[in-house]
Amino acid sequence: MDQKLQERWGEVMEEKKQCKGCGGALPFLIGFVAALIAGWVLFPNLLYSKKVQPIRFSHKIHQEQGMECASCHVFRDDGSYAGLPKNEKCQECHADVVGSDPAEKIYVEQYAQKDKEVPWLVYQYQPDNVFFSHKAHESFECKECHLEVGKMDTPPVYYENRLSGYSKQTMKMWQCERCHAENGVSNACHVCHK
Amino acid sequence: MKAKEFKVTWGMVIDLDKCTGCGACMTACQVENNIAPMVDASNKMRTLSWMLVYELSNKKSGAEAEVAYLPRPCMQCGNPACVPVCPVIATDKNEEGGIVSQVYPRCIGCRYCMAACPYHARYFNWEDPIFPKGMEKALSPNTSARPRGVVEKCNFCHTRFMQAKDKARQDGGDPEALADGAYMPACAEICPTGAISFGDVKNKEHKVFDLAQGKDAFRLLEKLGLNPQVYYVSKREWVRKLGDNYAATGKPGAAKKHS
Amino acid sequence: MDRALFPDGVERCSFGKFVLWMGFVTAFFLFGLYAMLLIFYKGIVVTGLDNYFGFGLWITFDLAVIALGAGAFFTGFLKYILKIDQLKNIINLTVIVGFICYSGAMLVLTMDIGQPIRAWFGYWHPNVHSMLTEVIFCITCYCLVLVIEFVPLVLEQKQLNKIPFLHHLAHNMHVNMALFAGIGAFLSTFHQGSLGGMYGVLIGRPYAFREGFFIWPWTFFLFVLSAVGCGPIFTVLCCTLMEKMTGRKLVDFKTKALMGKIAGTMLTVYIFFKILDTYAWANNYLPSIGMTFDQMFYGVVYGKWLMFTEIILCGLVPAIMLITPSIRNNPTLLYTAGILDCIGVSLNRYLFTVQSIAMPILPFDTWQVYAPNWAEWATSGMIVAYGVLVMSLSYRYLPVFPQERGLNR
Amino acid sequence: MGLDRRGFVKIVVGGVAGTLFTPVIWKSLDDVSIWSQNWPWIPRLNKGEVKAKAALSKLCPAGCAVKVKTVGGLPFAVAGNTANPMSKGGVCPVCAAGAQLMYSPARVKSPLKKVGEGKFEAIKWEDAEALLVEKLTALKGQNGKIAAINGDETGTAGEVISGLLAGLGNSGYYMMPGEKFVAEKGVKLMGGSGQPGFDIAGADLVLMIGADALDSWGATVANQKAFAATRPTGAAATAKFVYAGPVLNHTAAVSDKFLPVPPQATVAFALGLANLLINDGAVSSASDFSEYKALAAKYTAEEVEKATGLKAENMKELAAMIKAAKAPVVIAGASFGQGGGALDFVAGASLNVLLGRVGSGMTLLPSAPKAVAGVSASDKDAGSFLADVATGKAAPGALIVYEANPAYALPQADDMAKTLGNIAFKVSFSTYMDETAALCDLILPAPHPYERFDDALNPYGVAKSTYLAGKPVVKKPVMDCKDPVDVLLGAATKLGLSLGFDTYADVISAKAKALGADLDALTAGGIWTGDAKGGSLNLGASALAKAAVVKTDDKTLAVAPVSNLAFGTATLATPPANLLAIRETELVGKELLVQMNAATAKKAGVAEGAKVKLSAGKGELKARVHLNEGVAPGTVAVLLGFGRSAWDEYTKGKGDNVYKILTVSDEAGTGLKVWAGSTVTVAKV
Repeated sequence: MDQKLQERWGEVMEEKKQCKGCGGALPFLIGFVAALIAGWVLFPNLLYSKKVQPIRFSHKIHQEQGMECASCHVFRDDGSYAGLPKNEKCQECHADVVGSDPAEKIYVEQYAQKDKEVPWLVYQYQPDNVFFSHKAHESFECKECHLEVGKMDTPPVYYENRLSGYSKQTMKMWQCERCHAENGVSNACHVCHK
Repeated sequence: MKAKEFKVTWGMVIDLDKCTGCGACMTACQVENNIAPMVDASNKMRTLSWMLVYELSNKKSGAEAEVAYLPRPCMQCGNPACVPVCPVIATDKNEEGGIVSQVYPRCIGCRYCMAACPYHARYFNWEDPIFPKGMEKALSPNTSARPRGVVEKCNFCHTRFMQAKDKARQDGGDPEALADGAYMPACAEICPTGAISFGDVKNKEHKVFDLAQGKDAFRLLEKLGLNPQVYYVSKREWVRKLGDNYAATGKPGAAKKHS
Repeated sequence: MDRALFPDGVERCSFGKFVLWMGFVTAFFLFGLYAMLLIFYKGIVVTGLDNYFGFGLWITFDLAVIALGAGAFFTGFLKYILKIDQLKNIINLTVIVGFICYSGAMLVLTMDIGQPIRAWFGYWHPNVHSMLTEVIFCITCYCLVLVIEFVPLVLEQKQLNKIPFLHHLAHNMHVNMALFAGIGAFLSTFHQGSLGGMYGVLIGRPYAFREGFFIWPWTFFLFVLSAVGCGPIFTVLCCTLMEKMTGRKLVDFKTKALMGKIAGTMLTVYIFFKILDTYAWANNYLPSIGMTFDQMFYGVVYGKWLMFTEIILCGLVPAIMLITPSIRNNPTLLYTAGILDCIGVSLNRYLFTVQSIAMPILPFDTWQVYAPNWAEWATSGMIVAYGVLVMSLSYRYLPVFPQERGLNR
Repeated sequence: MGLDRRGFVKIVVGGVAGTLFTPVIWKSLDDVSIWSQNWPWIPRLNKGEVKAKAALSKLCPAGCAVKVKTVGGLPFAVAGNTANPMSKGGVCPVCAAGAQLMYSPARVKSPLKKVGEGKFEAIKWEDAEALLVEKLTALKGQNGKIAAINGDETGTAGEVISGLLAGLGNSGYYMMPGEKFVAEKGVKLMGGSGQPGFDIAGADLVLMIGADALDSWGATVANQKAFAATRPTGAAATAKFVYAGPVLNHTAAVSDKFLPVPPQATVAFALGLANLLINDGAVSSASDFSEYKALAAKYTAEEVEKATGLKAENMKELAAMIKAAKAPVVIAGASFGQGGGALDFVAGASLNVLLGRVGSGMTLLPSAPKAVAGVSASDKDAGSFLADVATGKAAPGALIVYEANPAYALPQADDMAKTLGNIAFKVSFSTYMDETAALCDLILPAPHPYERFDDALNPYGVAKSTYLAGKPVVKKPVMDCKDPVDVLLGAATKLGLSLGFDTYADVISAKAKALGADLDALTAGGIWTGDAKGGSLNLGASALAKAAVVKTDDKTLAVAPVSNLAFGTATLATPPANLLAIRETELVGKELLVQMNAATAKKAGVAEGAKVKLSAGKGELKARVHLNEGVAPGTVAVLLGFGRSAWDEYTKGKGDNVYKILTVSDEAGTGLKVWAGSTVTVAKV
């Protein structure tokens, strides 16, 4: 038994010697760095699929017409928030093509006149189990939570999480909770869930 | 765990002498909260019935026979048996108004809360919500649809509470001090005989304030010390007696609180 | 043909016979497996559980096996902490039994919850006020401890042990076993208690609710005591069963009797407090909420006889038998007492689980009867089969019983 | 230097270590858990603005004025219309399920043509209408060849149908037998005319004999509101309610007193009460008072106890209550809203005459102006008609069924269905695939109340002339359906006769104009009310004198069908959202539980849970027994609305249909077909 052990031990020592060549920690580092690159660079690209809005809507142009966020994104009488405007609203101006922008033409011809609502992509999509009151958050600037699209001529790319189906910008629960905590607002479940 | 105190305490006062047992409250509840229709719904051992109307009888016959109907929502106990037992904080009683919450995406479905609740107010989703083709177009926007395997219960139509607060904000009112009637659960709203009154039992402006203290008012299983926020009213003594346990001696036990 | 794998100097049945036996048990295992997959696919709607009985056979089974598996931590505690050296003869077995019971219980729990994918929420979003959280924590941690205690035993398998690294590993683990035994004892005491606490805190269930000390209802302590009061003797019963099946002596009777003495002592303490507790509950608590002792029972299915069987026939009687040397030292009587003991404790778990929720609390409600259906039985059976398989393999290939060579020379 | 095993291991270890410092594992775990919280096969909620639109929900017989809640235009819930003085914000359990009923699996999705036993094929509307016209053209002008059955008592559609028939030279326009029908006959017997009404709101004592006024009789919600107004929570009640009927039903549950009266003993009970009142000094100026007095005198305490099982003191107590009341009113009706004899009505109504409450407590509604020229209300009932068809007295070649379900909701239902099946061409205008539609050769899907114009004039029971009208809530129907009246009007034009309208909407606005009501106000959820004319009535003594004396025998039990509005109506099977309301003491699995009290069960030799077969005439009903002390002696109570053979998975084949065991008899004196209080034999199986 001891004899055998001795021999095995010898072999082990042998291997150690041979291995001097493949430089101690180097391979480890290679693996480590490779993983970091994969994790931080490749993974996000794999995780999200890119989508573009059905129409190149330019907030910039509309703002230049002197419009406020609230001229289209309005509160209803019951205090609920209309969110993205429907055709009804857009057609107040765009019943027919009024400008030269091809995007407008597309809207008018393919949606407004066909009385078809535009399937806008919502950057801050929240699931059914979340109740969010814009009214309660009225005092904040839109851009504190939303992408600052106001000045954009082309709406930003929409990143959809392949696993959860949420938008990349969807606010996570911990973010809501942190802000509530900082502002001394209750974090009870039903404050946000339904 | 010490029971939490609230400035606003949403409570229900149900007049059992007015309830005809028609079932409109159950229907309204099922509609408001997106409970899928159940094929064998008379088997109450597998149904989801956030609001359930019990039939009480005085066990007499002929011209002496009497029955009463008792609608049973969640009692929203002041000292809930279900909240402290939940291992994953899927339910809490933390918000102004004292409504006991239930969060479906958090619940793991261990059913410990069901074992804890003596009112059978908590229900387990035995199956995924299957609506007949097309009926999902008639889903209410007020309650998210639950997958199978989670526990759910009445929450006084909490989304209506949130909506009432938004309305108040819109009209420049105080969302923390809603007027009587500004917030009504579906069952209270639809009841054709107005047997269900709803409001803040701590607010003198609300009619439930007095009703809850009326001489014929009582609560279910008061002696267990769960301190429910749902009150019942009946002029019939046999009905009131059926609201709580009485020792075989007929003498009520000492009103003893455990918390 | 697999002789080379046997522990040194012991005899085992022929490979063919062994395969036959394993096949027989595997059949049960597979049937249970089918039921389990069905449950994961369709949800627990396929079981006999319903709105009244959220807890049923599964929870009862869990609580029972965890109590019976308590032999592991308590014996370990006595062996490594209190240094009762004689227990080394059976300590390995207690570890294996414990491991089987706990891993099995955890498997059942994942089936039992409605959303198995969210099982880990117990750690991610723990509610520190919930006894169940404590149970989830301790059981999983303690199961790991049992794995650690089991590993060296596996490594000591004749062939594996030839590999020096594993040999040394096993050795070193043995050296530090006292530490794990300590941790195990701590964890176990707590979750055994928490399991009791789970029921004790049910303020809405008069049958189970108990006042207590600080945050712990009396049931907390009663469950710990009852567990250690039956765990050791259950191991003895397992051992004896194996001896009967294999026809070989595995542990000397002195050790068994000692285990019996240990269990008996704890059981006596337990039953003393259990009777006190029951008396106080019936005469103090129940009247305080306007209920009577009689209201707690119904017909035959939920009759008083259950409680008397639990406390007197399967509690007091075995306790007396086990602490009386003359009785304890008679094998037949020792085993009889052991069986009664285990039945009693399992019955206790059943009553706390089923009777307390079968009882109508709303005065206008009625008693409900619960019957587990095939899916629950099959899956529970699967756990038992799983245990038998693990035990068979261990017995055949691992040096579980240090005394075996001597006793069968 | 190549990469050997050891180096490889190092790289892997490094890779793993590195991964721990990237979001890969943690982010994936998080997202997977999120996925598990929003499984793709769980339905998503609808988004959009929430509105409440006024609608007339004619799902219940009386019709509820409601607000339909919509999200993004899709109806999802129903709330009461507080502005409407009739429903005052209340909703009945059936109308509460309205939104979901729009998508009921039982809805007829498109016109269907029968192509064999129980087989239908979907056809286009123009083909369907062509077929209808073709069949009618063939039989045009031959009286008796075309018949129509109308199940809608209140809608103006009836006028169009009878107008069409008249135009086609046919007089075969029949109503499904409702209470209104019987009551009007009764009023005639008392020397008056018109539809009777009852002022519950204005009464301080309401005695309901049979009439389940607080759950399924008359304008249920209005009645419930009137009741509620007298019962302020936490304060003293301002009116007394007494229910005398065969079953301790929902109405009895909230009444101050319940008196168990077997269904066949109504007359005895009423006249027994009259006797006590007269002995207490009640007098009436009615011409036939002396005759009435003499008749009532026959109903002594003993007689009443023999017929009803009620003790003398119960009756005395009741008489005293009535005497003490300032404004008592007596409502008589069959406990399930139909089939009652005119005499049952007269007996109850005569008490109002005796108490001098005609014109105040009990009113008579003036006949309303018609929208369609030259039509008269029908006084012929579908039951007698089908009986004639069965015996060959009538031989129609074509039958139009509108909002009616005769194959299910007439006594000896199976026979009725068979008879119906023998008619050469049957067309059903129905929203749902009901038992009758399933028998028809052509099914023309009617819209759901939220998809159509409709109106309701004088729902039975209202104290004043009342008119409601509603317009569609949704832009377009969810199924391929057309308004039946529009279809009939179109057919009329093709048949070369003009009724003066193109659409039902036109008809309704004409009706509103005729009544002097503002249609826009009505469709916005308003109401039009006219006044009630008093009119003098006699006590109907001569008719009552002919009342058959109750025969009691030990072998049979009186059957009391119990109507529970939540479980649906003759024309509507239990809505999916109402299934929860069914108790485990009413239906177990697919087995109906019939209710009787312990004494009756003992007499019939059955016990709790026993499987029984109730049979009468050619019909039989299978069920289990449930003991219920709230059922009158010698009576077996059976819930209505079960035993559906069509409809959907939620209702089909559940329980059994009590209509099958109801037997028709000719009422002594009036010759009216009655089936309230019919008897059955009970056998164990």
